[in-house]
Amino acid sequence: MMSLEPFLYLAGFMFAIGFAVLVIKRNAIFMLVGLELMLNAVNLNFVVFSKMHGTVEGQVVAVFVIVIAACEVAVGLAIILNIYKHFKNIDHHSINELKG
Amino acid sequence: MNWLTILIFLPILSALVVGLLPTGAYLKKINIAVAGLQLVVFSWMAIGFSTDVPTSSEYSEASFQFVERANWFELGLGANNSLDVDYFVAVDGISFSLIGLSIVILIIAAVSSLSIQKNIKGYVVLFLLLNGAIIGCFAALDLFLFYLFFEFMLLPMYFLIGIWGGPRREYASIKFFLYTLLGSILILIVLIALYSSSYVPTGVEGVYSHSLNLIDLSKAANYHVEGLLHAEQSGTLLGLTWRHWAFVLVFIGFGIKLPMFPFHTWLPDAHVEAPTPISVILAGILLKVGGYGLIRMGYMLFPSEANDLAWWVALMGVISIIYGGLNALGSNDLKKLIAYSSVGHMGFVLLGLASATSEGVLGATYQMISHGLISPMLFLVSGVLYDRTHNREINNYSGLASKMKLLTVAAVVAFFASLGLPMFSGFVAELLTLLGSFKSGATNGLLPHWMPVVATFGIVISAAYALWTIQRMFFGPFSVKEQSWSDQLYDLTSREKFMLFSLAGLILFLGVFPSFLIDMLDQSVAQLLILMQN
Amino acid sequence: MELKNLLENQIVLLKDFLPVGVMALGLVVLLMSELTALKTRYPNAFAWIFIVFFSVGPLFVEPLSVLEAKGSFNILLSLSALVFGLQNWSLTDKSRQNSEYYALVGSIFIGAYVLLNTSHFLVAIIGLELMSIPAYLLTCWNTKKSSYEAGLKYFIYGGFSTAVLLYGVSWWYGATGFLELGSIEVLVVALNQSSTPFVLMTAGCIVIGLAYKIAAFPMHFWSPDAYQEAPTPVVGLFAVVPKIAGFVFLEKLTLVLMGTTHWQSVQKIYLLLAVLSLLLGNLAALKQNKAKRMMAYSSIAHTGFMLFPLLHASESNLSYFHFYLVLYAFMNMALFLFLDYYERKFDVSSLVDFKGLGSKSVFMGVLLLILLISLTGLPPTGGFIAKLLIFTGMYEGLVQSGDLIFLFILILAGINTVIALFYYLKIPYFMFMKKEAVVKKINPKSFLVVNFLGFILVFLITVSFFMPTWLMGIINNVNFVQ
Amino acid sequence: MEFTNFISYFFIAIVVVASSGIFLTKNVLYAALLLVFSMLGLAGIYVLLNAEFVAVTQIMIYVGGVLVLVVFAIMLAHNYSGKPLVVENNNLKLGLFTVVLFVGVVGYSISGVHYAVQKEQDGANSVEAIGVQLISRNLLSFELIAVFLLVSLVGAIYFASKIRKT
Repeated sequence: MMSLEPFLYLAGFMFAIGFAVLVIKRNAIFMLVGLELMLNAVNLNFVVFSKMHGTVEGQVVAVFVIVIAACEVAVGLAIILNIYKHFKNIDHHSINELKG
Repeated sequence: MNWLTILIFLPILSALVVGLLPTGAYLKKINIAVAGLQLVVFSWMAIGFSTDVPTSSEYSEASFQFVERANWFELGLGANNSLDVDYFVAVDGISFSLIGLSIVILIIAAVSSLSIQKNIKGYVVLFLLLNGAIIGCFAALDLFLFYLFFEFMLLPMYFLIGIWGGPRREYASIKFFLYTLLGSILILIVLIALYSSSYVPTGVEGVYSHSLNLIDLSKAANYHVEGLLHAEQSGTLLGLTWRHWAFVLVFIGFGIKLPMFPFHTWLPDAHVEAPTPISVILAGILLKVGGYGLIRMGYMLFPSEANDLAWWVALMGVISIIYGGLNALGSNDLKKLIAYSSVGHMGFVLLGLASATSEGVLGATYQMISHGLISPMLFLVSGVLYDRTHNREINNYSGLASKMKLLTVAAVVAFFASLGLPMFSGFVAELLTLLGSFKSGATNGLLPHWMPVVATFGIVISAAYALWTIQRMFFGPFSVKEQSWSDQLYDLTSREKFMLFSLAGLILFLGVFPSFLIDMLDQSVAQLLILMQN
Repeated sequence: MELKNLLENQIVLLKDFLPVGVMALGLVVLLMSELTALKTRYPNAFAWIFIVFFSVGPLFVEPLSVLEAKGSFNILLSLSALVFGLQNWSLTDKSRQNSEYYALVGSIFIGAYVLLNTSHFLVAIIGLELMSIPAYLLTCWNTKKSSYEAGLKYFIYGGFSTAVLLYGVSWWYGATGFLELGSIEVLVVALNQSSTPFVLMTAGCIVIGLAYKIAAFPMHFWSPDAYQEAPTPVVGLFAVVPKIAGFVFLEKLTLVLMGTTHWQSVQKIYLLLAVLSLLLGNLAALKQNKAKRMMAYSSIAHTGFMLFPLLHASESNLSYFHFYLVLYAFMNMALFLFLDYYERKFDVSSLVDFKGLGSKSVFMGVLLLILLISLTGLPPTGGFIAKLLIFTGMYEGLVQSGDLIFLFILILAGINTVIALFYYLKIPYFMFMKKEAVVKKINPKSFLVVNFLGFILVFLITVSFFMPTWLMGIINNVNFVQ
Repeated sequence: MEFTNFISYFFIAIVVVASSGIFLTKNVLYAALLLVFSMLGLAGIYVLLNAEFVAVTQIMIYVGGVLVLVVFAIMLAHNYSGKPLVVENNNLKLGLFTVVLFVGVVGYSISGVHYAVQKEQDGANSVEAIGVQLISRNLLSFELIAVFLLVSLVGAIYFASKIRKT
């Protein structure tokens, strides 16, 4: 079995990509995709550490995180679709009625 | 129940009662009645007040009279310490005479308030709350209690200026509030340092409390060795020990209230915009709270640090004297002129305190009382004119003496008192202060000789603006800017006569018989000096 | 593995689930009763159900062995639920007579309860999510264009911070092998073996993730929008419930981190968060013209203030921190109660709308004034004692550690009090000093319940100035953290 | 190189390529499809790490549920706006900088880590272990996540019904 380090770097990379997508893409669905990437990076970390410590606790957390991510997507999409209805647009920069 | 407690809570309880009563002009009479009742109580106390309390090497409860002390709360801090706060009120000569001054001024202001027409109930409630806070502030010997009353004065004052004031009242009231709050935050920081450093035995073996009791705090033995404010604490910041810093913060904090250059800028605004009765209170009492606080928290708790920094204190005083005088000379608004003259006169308080001689400190306290009577009188004079014409520009008036004889008499008395002519109380105060500061150069060497010399120039400047103003406004041929004013300019009403001439009487009385007040102050000043000269 | 034995053990432990169970049952009852005719017959039925389940639920303060911690901020949760329920009970607004509304709010309470009482990261994360998801949706509740915008922003920031928090927790798990904050000694040993940059990253991620719930500096952006757009009673909850829960969890985390050798560096994160929250909150509040938005920034500033004791988390400092937290909760509950009152009665939304309202309802005006004085931290209100204690804590930090950073904080906090006064004064300024000829009066019925509640809360705040000992006594006698 | 190692690097490559694709593409639909690939790649990695249960959950919930939802949303959104769902990658450089910086920070932080416990798992039957965990130590979390699901669904449905009403 290979060392676990590359997986940790992969997780870091995914997290960074997710963060970058969140920052630069001006579309709410894109942002959601970025969030998913970040959460998956977290999961990968948990699974790797679960392997490393020889406990299943990390895997349990990973399962819970998947459920949380699914709920977030469901709720997020409900909001995003309402935004679409009102703004005809989900470009995050054109949604700027609130200021200050 | 102690008489002092009655003095403090009578107005506060009346404020609650007035809050429940229906509004109406009669409330203003209740206001006067409350202050009158306080005067009666005060007179009763004055009869029992002993003028020769023996001095000792340290402050103790015996240095004070009318002591009332009750446990308020003990807030547990840390393992076996607690913050011990008492309801502790008592007076010595200095605070007793200031309470007397306050009550007199409050009566005058309450009478002057009869002309208030807008939202009478709110006005009277706030006035009464202010009244209670002022007396409480002078009577409190526990710093927590003192700070409570000190802060509590702000809010009624803010609304009194902000609702019943002149055209720029909102700006003035917020400026007043922010400046004073800034000062009180500095004081709060020192307060925290004081109680955290203090380590007072509670009587139970091994249990100590953090105290805010002024008497405890004035004793070096009551500080914890590791506390920053312990006398032998070696730590320094920018070359000054922590105790020095504490004095600096207290000095600036109360200096804002005093007001001292360069923190005086709130004063002209607040004075100009406040309604006349509030200007009277502001000039007559609130500025003295600054001086009183400096004596109590600065000189009583940090006497040797105060002496180390005496040169700076006196310098600020001298600058205030000259700066205030010059600004007054340049003002065209009568109220602004009086406000700046207050800056100048309060500078003498700093000079006198810094000298650390019995004459100087006595002069400083005498100056507080004397100025507390003179500047309200000046404000009343300007208030009379403002009532008639709604204008305070000095240049708009000339030769008022021909139309308003009694007002002219009052104004001349007030301005002469202000410039420190013999026979008036200001003379005694400023003479004592200058004597003290000259003597200081010769004896303890705290102040260089040029300081009293420069301060004397301040008196010359105040003579200049006072005489010039009288000459411009009251003498010469009669003329006013608007023709319609000349009909409105009637002479003093009986109410105004009462206010102005009772003040004039008091000023003359204190000028002619200074020993009356000096007897009252003497022992307390001596007690303070014992600390300062150690 | 004997599954049967395991299950039998669990049945013994099930009594610990009682509070959560009661509240979850409340959720179900709320949702089920939507299907019955209850709503048409008794318009306020949902509020009653809510009060019964959610203000009673958290009071089962049996030590929870599974949660491995006991706390008594639960009483605050219960009080907050009571205030919320009564506040909504007194309304006849159609959009509030809705079981989903109460169910979502109920979920916030369950989440807060769990977060407050746990020291297990997984439970804490689920608790956080139980609070966050309903919060996003409640922000959109008014179904206006702008409220959806606020909801979306809240959602994006929330999702981001959840991910960051989880990332931090995953590293924590990696380094220590534990997901509990239970045994400090073991964790400290494990963390001491790691390098400082690693601990900094881990702690930084977790703290920033929590900062979102307590609305501290880098994660505060959502709060002004959400406060402005969410229904006001709900804003009252946002300001109180998640903040208490988040702060208590942060405190548990701090107690572990404090023991490590990396604390000097980790402390800087706290310092940065605290100072920037304080400054940014106060300075941004200065230029606001909407009441709720201003209060959002003010609550960010309060967060900064409350982070200071955690910089030097000695025993006495923590009790000052609890004192401030309790008073903060009282003050904000009352504050949004009042804002709701003014909003409904006089249609107030921006500060200018307060013009002349002081003379329209003197009683409420004076109460609000006292409240604002307390928020500024001036005597004679409890806010002063709270602020005094925080200042004292900073002073103790200065004396005990000799670190001049505490002096800097002390001065900064002092200056900020003055700045805060400036904007808090705006409301009484408009209320009492400005005159408005016509006041729009949309709801002539005055809520006696709200008035009474407001009075009680302000009374408590004032009493805690004159008798701080009772509150401090309660706080010191109850073991908040483990 | 061992076979499992090869497989590992293969999956890692899939995930890296797919997620870089998400970063680079301008089309939302492509992004969603690329997300499927990276999820599948991750599932493969989970299997290699003896986390079969997580892998199955990953495929069932993410690929089977979440992504269907996302694709539906994309289509609905397209329906509302009438514009193709393409965004400008106006700040690609900033994004790249962020990625490099972040990976650098993470790499720097984890380079000197000493883990407290390090022992090899026997690898057998993690599904059963997870099951036992879920009804013993993590029972509370398990119950809570049920409440959480209930609340999210109620909320999502409530707001979804608001969309339909116009």
